[in-house]
Amino acid sequence: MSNPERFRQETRAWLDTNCPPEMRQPVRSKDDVVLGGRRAVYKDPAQQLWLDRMAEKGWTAPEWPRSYGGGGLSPEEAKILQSEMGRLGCRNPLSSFSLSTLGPTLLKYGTEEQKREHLPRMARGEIFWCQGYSEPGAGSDLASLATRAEDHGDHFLVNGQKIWTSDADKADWIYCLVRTDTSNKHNGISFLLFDMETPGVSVKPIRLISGYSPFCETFFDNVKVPKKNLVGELNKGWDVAKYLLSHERESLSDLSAGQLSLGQIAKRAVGTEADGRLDDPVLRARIALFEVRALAFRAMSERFVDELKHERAPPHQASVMKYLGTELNKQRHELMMDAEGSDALEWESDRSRGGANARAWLRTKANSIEGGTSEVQLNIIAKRILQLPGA
Amino acid sequence: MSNPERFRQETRAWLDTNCPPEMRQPVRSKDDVVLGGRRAVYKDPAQQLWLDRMAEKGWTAPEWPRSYGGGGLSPEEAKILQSEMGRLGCRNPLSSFSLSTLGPTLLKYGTEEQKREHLPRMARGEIFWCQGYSEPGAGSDLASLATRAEDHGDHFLVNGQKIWTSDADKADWIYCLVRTDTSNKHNGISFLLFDMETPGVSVKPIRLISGYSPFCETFFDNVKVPKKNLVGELNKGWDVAKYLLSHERESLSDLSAGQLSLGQIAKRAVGTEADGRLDDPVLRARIALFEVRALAFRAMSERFVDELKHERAPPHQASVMKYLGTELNKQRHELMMDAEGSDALEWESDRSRGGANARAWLRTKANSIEGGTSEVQLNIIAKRILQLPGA
Amino acid sequence: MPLCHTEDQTMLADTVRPFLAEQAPVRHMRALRDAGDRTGFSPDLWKRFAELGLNGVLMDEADGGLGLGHVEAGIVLEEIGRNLTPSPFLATAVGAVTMLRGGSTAQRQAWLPRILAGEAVGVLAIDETPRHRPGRIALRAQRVGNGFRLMGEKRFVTHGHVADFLIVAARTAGSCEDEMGVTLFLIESHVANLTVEAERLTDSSLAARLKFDGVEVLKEAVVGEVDRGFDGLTKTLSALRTGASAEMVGVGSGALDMTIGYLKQRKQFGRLIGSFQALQHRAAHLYAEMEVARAAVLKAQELLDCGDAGAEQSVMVAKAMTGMASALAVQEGIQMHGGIGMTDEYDIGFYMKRQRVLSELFGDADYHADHLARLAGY
Amino acid sequence: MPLCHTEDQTMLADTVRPFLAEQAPVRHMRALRDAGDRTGFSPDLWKRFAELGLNGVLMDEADGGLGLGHVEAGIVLEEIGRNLTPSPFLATAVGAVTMLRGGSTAQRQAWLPRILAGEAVGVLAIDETPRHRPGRIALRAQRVGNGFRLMGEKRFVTHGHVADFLIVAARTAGSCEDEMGVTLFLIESHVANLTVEAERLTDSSLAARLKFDGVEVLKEAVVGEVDRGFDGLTKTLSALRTGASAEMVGVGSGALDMTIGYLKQRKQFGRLIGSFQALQHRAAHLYAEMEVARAAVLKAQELLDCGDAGAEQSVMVAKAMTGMASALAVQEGIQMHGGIGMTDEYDIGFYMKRQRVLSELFGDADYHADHLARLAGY
Repeated sequence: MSNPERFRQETRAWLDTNCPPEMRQPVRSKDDVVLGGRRAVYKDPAQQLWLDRMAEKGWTAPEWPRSYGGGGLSPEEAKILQSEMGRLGCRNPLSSFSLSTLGPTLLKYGTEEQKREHLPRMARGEIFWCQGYSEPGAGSDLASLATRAEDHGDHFLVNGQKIWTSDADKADWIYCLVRTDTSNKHNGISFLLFDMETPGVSVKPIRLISGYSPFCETFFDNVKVPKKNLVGELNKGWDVAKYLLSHERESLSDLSAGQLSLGQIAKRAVGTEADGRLDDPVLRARIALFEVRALAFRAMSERFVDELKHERAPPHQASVMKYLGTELNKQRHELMMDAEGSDALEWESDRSRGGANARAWLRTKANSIEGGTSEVQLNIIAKRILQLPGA
Repeated sequence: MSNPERFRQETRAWLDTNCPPEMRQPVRSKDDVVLGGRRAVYKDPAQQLWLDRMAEKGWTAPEWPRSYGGGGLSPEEAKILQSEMGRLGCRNPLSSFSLSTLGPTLLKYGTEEQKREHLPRMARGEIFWCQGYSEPGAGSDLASLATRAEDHGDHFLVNGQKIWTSDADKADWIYCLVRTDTSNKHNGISFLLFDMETPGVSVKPIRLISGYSPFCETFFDNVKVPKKNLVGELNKGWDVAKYLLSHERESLSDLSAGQLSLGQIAKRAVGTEADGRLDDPVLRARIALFEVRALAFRAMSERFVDELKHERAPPHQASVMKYLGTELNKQRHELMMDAEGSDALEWESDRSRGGANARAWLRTKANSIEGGTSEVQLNIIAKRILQLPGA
Repeated sequence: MPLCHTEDQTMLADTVRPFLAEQAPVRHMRALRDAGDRTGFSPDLWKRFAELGLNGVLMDEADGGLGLGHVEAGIVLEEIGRNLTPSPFLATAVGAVTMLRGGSTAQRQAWLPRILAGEAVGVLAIDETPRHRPGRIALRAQRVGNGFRLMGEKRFVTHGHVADFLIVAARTAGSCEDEMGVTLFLIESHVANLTVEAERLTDSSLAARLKFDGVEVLKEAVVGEVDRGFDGLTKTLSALRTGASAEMVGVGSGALDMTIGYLKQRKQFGRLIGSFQALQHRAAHLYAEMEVARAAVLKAQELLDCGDAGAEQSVMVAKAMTGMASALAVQEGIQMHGGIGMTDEYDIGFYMKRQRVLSELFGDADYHADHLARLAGY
Repeated sequence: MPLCHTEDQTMLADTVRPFLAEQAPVRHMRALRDAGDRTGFSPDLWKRFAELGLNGVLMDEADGGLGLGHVEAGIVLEEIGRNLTPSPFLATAVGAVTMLRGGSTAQRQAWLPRILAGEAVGVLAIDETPRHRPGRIALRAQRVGNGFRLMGEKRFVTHGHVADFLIVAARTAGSCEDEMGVTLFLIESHVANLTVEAERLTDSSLAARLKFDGVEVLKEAVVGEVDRGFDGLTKTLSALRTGASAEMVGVGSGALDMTIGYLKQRKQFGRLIGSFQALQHRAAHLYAEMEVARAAVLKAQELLDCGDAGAEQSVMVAKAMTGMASALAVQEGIQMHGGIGMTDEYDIGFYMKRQRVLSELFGDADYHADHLARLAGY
């Protein structure tokens, strides 16, 4: 980095000039978040303008090389960019999960051709990706994966079924684990990319207890996937998948950070005692003890980011973060429901924004299941970090 | 039962005439409790008088047959006796663990000779018994028991070592598990009784973290035990031991019942807020939530007694009681220590009665270990009650 | 009275259990929901309850009821809970019937036979804020001529939108936190100036928000005495809390049973997941918690039934304990089911939703724990 | 400042860790206890701390110190905690040294060199009741002639019976709960009318009860300004709480490590108990909790070191979180050790005893959680 102060000033000036005023408002509802993709719908033209401008600078993926659509920034510069965006209140131009999961994975395992094909489009928000890992009856147990990809010379022929494919009904491409060798549990799995419009792909949304359908069942019926779409080595897809999962854990662990004080939210809902304190002493105490944990976890998240940056994160620490972050987020929403009382039980009323609180609460129950259950994380901590013996 | 009302009146009259006034005072310190045994020391002659009178009526073991030194009462009469003793504030004349554990076991498994030899002496408090189950390295795992008893014609020759023998240094007799067949894990264990004064028995107290030494290591070096002291069948001692353990669990589960409100204790220690409430809102809330559990558990203890009385207790329910009762008692003492603050940390001062609170707190940590650990109880619940599959 | 079911009670359970399992299992609730039902229960089923005499479980025999107690009502409610059966049983056969014990002969004659026949639904309207605070009644009833005029709001009135009559706690004197000055009114639902808004709740049940914009009633509408309704309110709340606790025991047990069943059938990493010791211990702990809750409820029922002075305390213990234990049951239920438990297709999520509504109803664990602490003087 | 140790800090840890593990492992503490020691620490060891320069870790280089911060002091304290080393380091090198930052030149010149040399022990006397309530100072200091006369009591003053000087929070104006009116006095221990009673605590450390029965001091004894001592008290408490938290991280980690070691070595039912999944998950959860606590402490140390306005809040989070996490560590430690953990012969019990004393010292988790709630306005 040549001169951080100069970079900061230039960045600030550029942001101030280029970030539309609408994009400096806090995010208020779901459609304020830009997810990108072929079928992207923009609530406000300023969203598209802001995304285009940022993508042009490569700042939707600040640390990627410029040749792949990134900004080519150093970690320090990226941090400055982030803090300046925070200072000006700029919205995130593109909230794409694949930017922080598939992106780094392709940078590490992808061929040059794959990087040039996929990364720039990802950075511009042109392609919305979904993940095809889980299968019915397999859950967290990827070793019993059954979706087959047969070698047909220049292409694989994929047959099988995935479940819990996030937003598969909105996605343009999928990255997908398939079995290419049935004689070997872990080593027979490969990592493929393909277009969801390929003939033979069909999708059925799964309705969740929250009433939403963020996940789908996805079916593959003789889907032809060109061989060039294999990421990493044949039969070594498990390594690629693990690398991607560790990035996913990092993103999921941060669910509870940066939110309003639960105590303040509760006070607004419950009211106050004569001395001005939250008028439900037992709930108040439970919130106070929760907040200790939440604030301590926030410190741990900061530490984790710094450790990653300095390459000093202990191995498997992402499992610790994922476990704690998701369990805390579940508790947080339990407490929130407790605080809001019968108001939060309404499911359809406008007053409750269509049951937003209750639906969000139910949604959190998946946190400790998706991306590796809490039980899987505890197994990893026990076996890999604490080195406890196998059964 | 001929006439409960008449029995009640007679009992009341008898107690009123025979219970010395000193024995109607609440128990204040350890030496107010009569444990019995050859070397019994009575703080007050009234203790001995009261014990003798009650033993003569058979009322130290009200439901045992009169021929074995019991009172021959029906369960209903025994309940009336108990309630009348409670009404008059009569102390328990004899607090002997063996009355409620070894006693019922001998009634079920003992020979006529064994019953006539041991039960009346037990009921009169003449013999203080200890239990020789655990061994070093075996813990809750009785199957790996190593103390050997070899068949020498008219007697067994016992060699080995026991640990966690409660009060072995004060005990007169021991009931003891020994291995009589090394080829078989569970079926090679037998249940023996012998006098602790038999040559070859030696005892070493174990100092605990509480500073007390309620347990000992006990060594057997060529101890001769007459064959007539075998309880139950040879090699079937495991059944006898399990029967006794289930009675032990019942007694241990009741640790937290019938005590003062923790909130009141805490309020005395911490002081009050302006509105008269315990001046530590978070502790207060934790106590309130604990008290909900403690009061609910008290209801469960009552129910368990009633179920036993009507022979409707589900199998293995004693494990549920033991698990919950001991965990609650540990929590109770943690909260008590929290409430008493630095006062409760003093270890020797008169003011702290020699660190009574802290020592009691540390003592509770053994509750969930002795008599089968909490983990063992959870295994039993999972496997036997819930019928979950083995590994 | 021993703390275990008598033979008669066991027989009642043996009748009610198959009745509800057959007539109104979870798919009955699901079908109502999927059909967009706006009644909140099946009137047919309510009739069948009546035919079995269940609606009169708490009514005196002189009134045509079974003359039984809260233990028996709880047996019905546990099965309602286990099957997530939508029913006005708690609100009407427990709540309204208990309240009508203090009602006038006219009130009793008007409503008890209709409840008994499964032809009427009556509900209590208590809550005015999102949290249950029955110690603060602000809805005003002003004396006007020969009666009263009611102004104010009530909410979280389950089945309130289809009720034939409402019993409303209102303030006739004193200020918001006073016990004295609370009066209970029995009001037919179709009076003028009353707006009833039905809200769908998370568990797909319906609860009403009521707006009293000058509702006029005669003095004959008063249940018990003017200004002295707090006691009757408290007694009825005890009955309702005990009933809700019994229903939560059913919800928790249902979730537990379903989860244990799943652990015995689902394989992962080549093993039945129920053979994993970590899950076994959690399941065992949960079982123990549910047993404590069940015992606490039985204790409360028996103390209520024999009119014991300690009943109110026991009821609060029961409501708080079942709230905590059944919350654990549904949370562990979802987690142990993994992804499938998150789908609407699978029933375990319904248990979580119902649990939360029941836990909030008539005060949650925090409310009751704090109240118990106050009663115990700390 | 990144939230991870710098190279210098890692080097310091690499020095301190073997030093304490060799010079003062748990058996050092056990030996002092078994010998009935009444000093509360080894003066020899205190000298060796001085030789390594550790006593000056928080002193400015101008005063002969190392000019380092709370991160570095915490590195020392974590090892003290891990080895259960009896030491006046926290009270003196953290507490008294922080307090003396606001002291007069004379006070600093009198005491800093002696602390640096390992020749003096200085401690704060704050608590007056069994629970930590620094917001309520009642011990009175009345103006008398050219000085003050102190009347009242202090307790839970660790090392107070062997301290060369005491810093006492006293009330010179206002009433018990006022911040204004608190004055700090530096008092040599051998003054007239001061009674010092040493009490053995559960962890075998010694703490003093002090009785001020008309102790007379000159106005030069005041640290900082009269009536305005509350700020200095709060700052020093923040330093002490952070230090106690770091020590608790050491205690909890020590217990965790010992327990993990035991799980890997002890067999039951023919298997290493560490292979039982239920214990594995509990150990993993405990590890995660200790990691959160460790991060919270590091955050508090760094904010203190850079004088951040959010430091006080972070310190409370650290003290509360380490209190909860290390309590879990020692409780799980004892339970997983089974019977052997209950014996005095085995070290794990010492961890439980020390944890409780540290957890209570300068306010427990309940105190800090409530205080944080007040700060956050709820």
